Amino acid sequence: MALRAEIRKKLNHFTLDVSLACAGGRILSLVGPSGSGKTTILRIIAGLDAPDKGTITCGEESWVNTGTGTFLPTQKRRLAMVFQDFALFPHLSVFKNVCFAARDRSLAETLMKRFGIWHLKDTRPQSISGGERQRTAICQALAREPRVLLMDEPFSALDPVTRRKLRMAVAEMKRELEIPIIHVTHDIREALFLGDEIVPVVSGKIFHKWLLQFMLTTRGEGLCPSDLTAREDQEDIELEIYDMRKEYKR
Amino acid sequence: MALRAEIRKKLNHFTLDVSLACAGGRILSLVGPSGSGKTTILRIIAGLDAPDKGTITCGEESWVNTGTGTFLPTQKRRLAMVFQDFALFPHLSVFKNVCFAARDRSLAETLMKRFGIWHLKDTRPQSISGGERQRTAICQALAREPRVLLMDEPFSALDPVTRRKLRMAVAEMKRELEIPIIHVTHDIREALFLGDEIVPVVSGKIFHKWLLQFMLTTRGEGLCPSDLTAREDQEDIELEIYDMRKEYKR
Amino acid sequence: SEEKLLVAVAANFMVPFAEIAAVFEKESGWRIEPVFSSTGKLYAQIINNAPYDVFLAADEYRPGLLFKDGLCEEPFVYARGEIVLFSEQSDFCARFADWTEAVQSDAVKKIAIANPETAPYGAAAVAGLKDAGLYESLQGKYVFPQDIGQAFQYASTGSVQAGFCALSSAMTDQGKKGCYLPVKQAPPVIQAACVLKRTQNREAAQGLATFLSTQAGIKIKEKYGYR
Amino acid sequence: MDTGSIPGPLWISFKLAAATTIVLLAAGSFLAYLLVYRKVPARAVVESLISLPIVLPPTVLGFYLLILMGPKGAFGRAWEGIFDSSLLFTFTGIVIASVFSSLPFAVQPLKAAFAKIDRRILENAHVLGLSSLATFFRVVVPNSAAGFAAAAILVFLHTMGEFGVILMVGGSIPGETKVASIAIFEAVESLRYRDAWVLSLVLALVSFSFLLVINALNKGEYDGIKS
Amino acid sequence: MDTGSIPGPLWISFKLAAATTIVLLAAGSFLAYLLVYRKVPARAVVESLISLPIVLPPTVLGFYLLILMGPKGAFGRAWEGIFDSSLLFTFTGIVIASVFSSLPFAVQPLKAAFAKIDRRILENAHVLGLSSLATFFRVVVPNSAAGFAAAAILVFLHTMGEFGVILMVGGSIPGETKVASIAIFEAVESLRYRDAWVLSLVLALVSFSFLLVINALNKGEYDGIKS
Ligand SMILES: Nc1ncnc2c1ncn2[C@@H]1O[C@H](COP(=O)(O)OP(=O)(O)OP(=O)(O)O)[C@@H](O)[C@H]1O
Ligand SMILES: Nc1ncnc2c1ncn2[C@@H]1O[C@H](COP(=O)(O)OP(=O)(O)OP(=O)(O)O)[C@@H](O)[C@H]1O
Ligand SMILES: [Mg+2]
Ligand SMILES: [Mg+2]
Repeated sequence: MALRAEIRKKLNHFTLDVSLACAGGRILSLVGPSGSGKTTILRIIAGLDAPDKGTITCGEESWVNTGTGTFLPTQKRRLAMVFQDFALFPHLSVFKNVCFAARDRSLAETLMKRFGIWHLKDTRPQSISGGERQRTAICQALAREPRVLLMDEPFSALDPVTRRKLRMAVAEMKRELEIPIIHVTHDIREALFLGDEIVPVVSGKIFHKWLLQFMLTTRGEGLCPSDLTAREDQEDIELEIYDMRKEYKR
Repeated sequence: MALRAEIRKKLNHFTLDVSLACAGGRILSLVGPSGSGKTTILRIIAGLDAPDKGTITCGEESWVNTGTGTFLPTQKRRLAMVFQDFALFPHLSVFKNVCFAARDRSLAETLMKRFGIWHLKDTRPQSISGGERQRTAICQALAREPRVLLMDEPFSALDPVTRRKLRMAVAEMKRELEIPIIHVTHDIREALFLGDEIVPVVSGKIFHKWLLQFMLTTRGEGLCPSDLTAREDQEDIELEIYDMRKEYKR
Repeated sequence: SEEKLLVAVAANFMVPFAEIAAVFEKESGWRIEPVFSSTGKLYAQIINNAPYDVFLAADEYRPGLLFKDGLCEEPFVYARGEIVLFSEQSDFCARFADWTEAVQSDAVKKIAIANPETAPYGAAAVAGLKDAGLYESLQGKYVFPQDIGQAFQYASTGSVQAGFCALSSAMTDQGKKGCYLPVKQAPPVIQAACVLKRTQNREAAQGLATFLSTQAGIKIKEKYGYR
Repeated sequence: MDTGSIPGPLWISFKLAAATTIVLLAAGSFLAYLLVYRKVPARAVVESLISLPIVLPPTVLGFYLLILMGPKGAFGRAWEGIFDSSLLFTFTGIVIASVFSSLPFAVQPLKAAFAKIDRRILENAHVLGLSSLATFFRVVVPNSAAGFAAAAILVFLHTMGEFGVILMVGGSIPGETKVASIAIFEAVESLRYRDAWVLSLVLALVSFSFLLVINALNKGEYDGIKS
Repeated sequence: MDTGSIPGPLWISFKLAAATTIVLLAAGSFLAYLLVYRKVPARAVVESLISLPIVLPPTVLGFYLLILMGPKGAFGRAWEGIFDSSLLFTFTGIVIASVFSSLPFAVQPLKAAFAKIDRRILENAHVLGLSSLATFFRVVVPNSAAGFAAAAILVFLHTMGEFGVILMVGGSIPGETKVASIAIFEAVESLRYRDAWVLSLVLALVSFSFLLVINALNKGEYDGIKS
């Protein structure tokens, strides 16, 4: 069951215009500079925003088609989303937050234990730390057993050790779940490790060169496996990325 | 003018017990696992939480002294804080948010241009991206011209390129401002680059070994300049960190 | 149905009616449930099928209207009220020869008159003032409480120096703390009552109507300043 | 006759206020929901209609309700057609009148509360598959505790104190529609000031205990700020 | 006396409602601020005192205010001592009475609004050096627009419709304290039902325009949810 999206929408300072596809059991990682439209893409797929023009399909099901006027409401898309500024329910304990849309409470418990927040189960989200809140949001989304999973910088508030653990957990789940996962990140290593495909978005367009520029700027930080300076054609860059991924995945 | 804090406070699952000092013109970087008490330390220094026991002084001025019952209200500490979940004023435009506590509007403008959010000046914070919001929060704090600057994961929502730019900007400002800066981060490279001192906090205590463990776990990601496996004594680790810093600072 | 009569009573007749009802209950064995309100409101309720048996109004006009519409039996007069000028200062009355001198005095800054639009007692007071040729010249002194009960509240709390009140109010314990001057120029307020056609206890209702003019009834009414 | 006795009227007042509060928290939150979250055609007109009851003097509103709910009014005729009984001068009648006259006291605070709920948690609820109805009950309501408390306090206390509308539509029938506020009114009218004081005190105490209950329920609210 | 003419009473009603609304938005937000953000000793008692005005029937509250503001009342005496003029039967007097009787309609919605403001933006304001007062004006007030709108609507409209208290304290003096609601009441009482309709319609129109103004002001609110 694959998710396909072709979207065009006018934003404040540019027009978003992308075309994505992500098959079941695969992870698509969106990367790109701040304000380039990554969150907006997820929101449109989730049905929280409407595109000006475009189609979104999930398997056989049409979610959005501006041509025919189709717009499946968010509630019926059976997806889950980890918001960038995680929106937990302030009136519920952490455990009740995770169970909020879960069919299976034992799954909620398993997830919370795996993500190291089980000891907080009776606490309200206002009195836990930023990273704990983020893990709660991830558990909440996974506990829902969605058909499509969207994650907007899901590990940004976590220390590298915890992040690493969670990254592993998600990679494992990917295989079990067999659903399309779209994931936004600023951590290129995370994209390399998790993403089956990496899509750089710049000013609303898919722009493969950005990754190259990025590699160049951050070379000093031990990220670049080889010198990418001279080459600029897209295929080469993608090859390079492929190599990098192999290396980082160990 | 140095900031000194000795703090003890019972939290949900452990007791926070740390002693910190940061001189003017220097940056102290707090690192550590999620939920270890980093944010709480900043909140106590800011006067948003009260310690059970402890003293905080800024230069000659006593901010908190549980012995004598001194507690200088937040408003009078003339500090600025970048919150982890940045709390911008929803009723004001981005520019007005930055000017909120600025004596000098031209400083606000300069900062916004430097941080690449000037084009958003008339937008409300609800309709900008996560990273744009984070930059607004940093500008807001800097525009205040504080005597002490606290930053809680200030670059977490930014892409690596922007993050790098901002990191440079803060490093420059450090020299101009000559104020103590305390900074929480999960990005060890950021701590190495910005921090004059790196303080790892684990379960509420300062715990230098954590950095070592961290190095070990993330070795595969190109972070470790040399093998730290065998050594466990603190001095060695600090030496090692010193070396690392030299290397990463170029 | 139950052995009780629902009686709609104009609020100014509240105190004497309580006593009349008590005596009548003992004599007849019927229970009396009074509903006190303004005549206008009670009238509006009655034309909307209020389950009252007897209507004791504060004027002749409203029972007359009901009779014309065939909603009640022939109205009869059950009480005549009298207007007096009341003040809570007990030495007030001794200072003036009569009420006309009192109302013109500078010591009287405000005078309460029940709203002549809605209260028959107010209309009577205005008629008295006009008769004495004083109505226009005193314009600046008037305040208009909604009904005769509130006129007395104004006067008895000293909010106004004098008020045109019902004699019945002046004769209460509260009233006896002050004093009053009679207002001969004001016509008596004729209060009419009628038995409503929809009553299912016609005999008892008629009994109450009759009782109002018996010796016992008159004695109670006189005690409270009605004739 | 028992004009003086409290328990009866007080009990009816309490029942009336409780019934009105329950009905209005339900109906009010429904209306507030529509006004805040849905596109309502001619919103300003709808809002005005909802607010109308408080802009009319109580006795006048009572008068219009009397006509509307009476045997000649559309609503009264419909009711009689369905239930074969009159609505006026019954407890059910004053509950309905009371619901009308307190409507804005429920709708306005609830509207304000609903409008302030963080948009993001509503979006999260939708993403997690909740229908609008489920979102309302599982997210909006529990996050509007302060608004519900304000609405409950205003409606309950206003109903306890109201009497213009109730007197008109209910007719002050003892044991059925005679509420405590009418008893206080009668005590003041018939100069029993002491009784009025005592009754007022009792009403104040009821309001006090009601506030205690509401505050205790509302204390659970997570985001009350202590500074 | 010109009971029939509208413009005068309507203008007074409008002035009264506007004055009351302005005073109460200020005083109400101050009280609400204390109740939400400060430790108030005996909070429940203070809350009950604030809510008392609506639990008392208007005429009874009016009666107590009459005593309090009259020449023998503590407040009335103090006022006369300072300003050398009486408070009763003046426009200032009815504004004060009106402020008392509508107090809870301002305090409750504002309390609810204040309690819902995101704690984090208040903390940020403090960190940025704002005093509590500055935080209140620069952060709390602009983020409570819906609460202020609800308070303004309830207070303004309730004052337009109120007349029990105003009548008692103001004495219905034409051109000074005779408000529109008294004119409507008179029309109903004296069976001029047509006039009453017309007047009610005018009040409805005033309420309509007021709502339009408030909604226009409130539209600027950033966090209204459209779904
Ligand atoms: N609600 C909104 N209405 C209009 N424009 C918006 C809204 N939210 C964001 N934008 C604008 O759209 C652009 C893309 O925003 P988006 O949030 O999708 O960026 P992003 O790629 O997620 O950035 P970041 O990495 O900083 O989170 C930005 O220029 C932003 O200012
Ligand atoms: N308001 C609060 N009241 C009580 N306990 C709290 C509160 N906020 C956080 N805690 C607890 O205190 C501990 C430290 O929290 P803190 O927010 O300081 O962690 P942190 O180091 O900033 O973590 P992170 O990196 O995830 O942001 C955690 O166990 C958390 O559950
Ligand atoms: Mg984003
Ligand atoms: Mg933190």
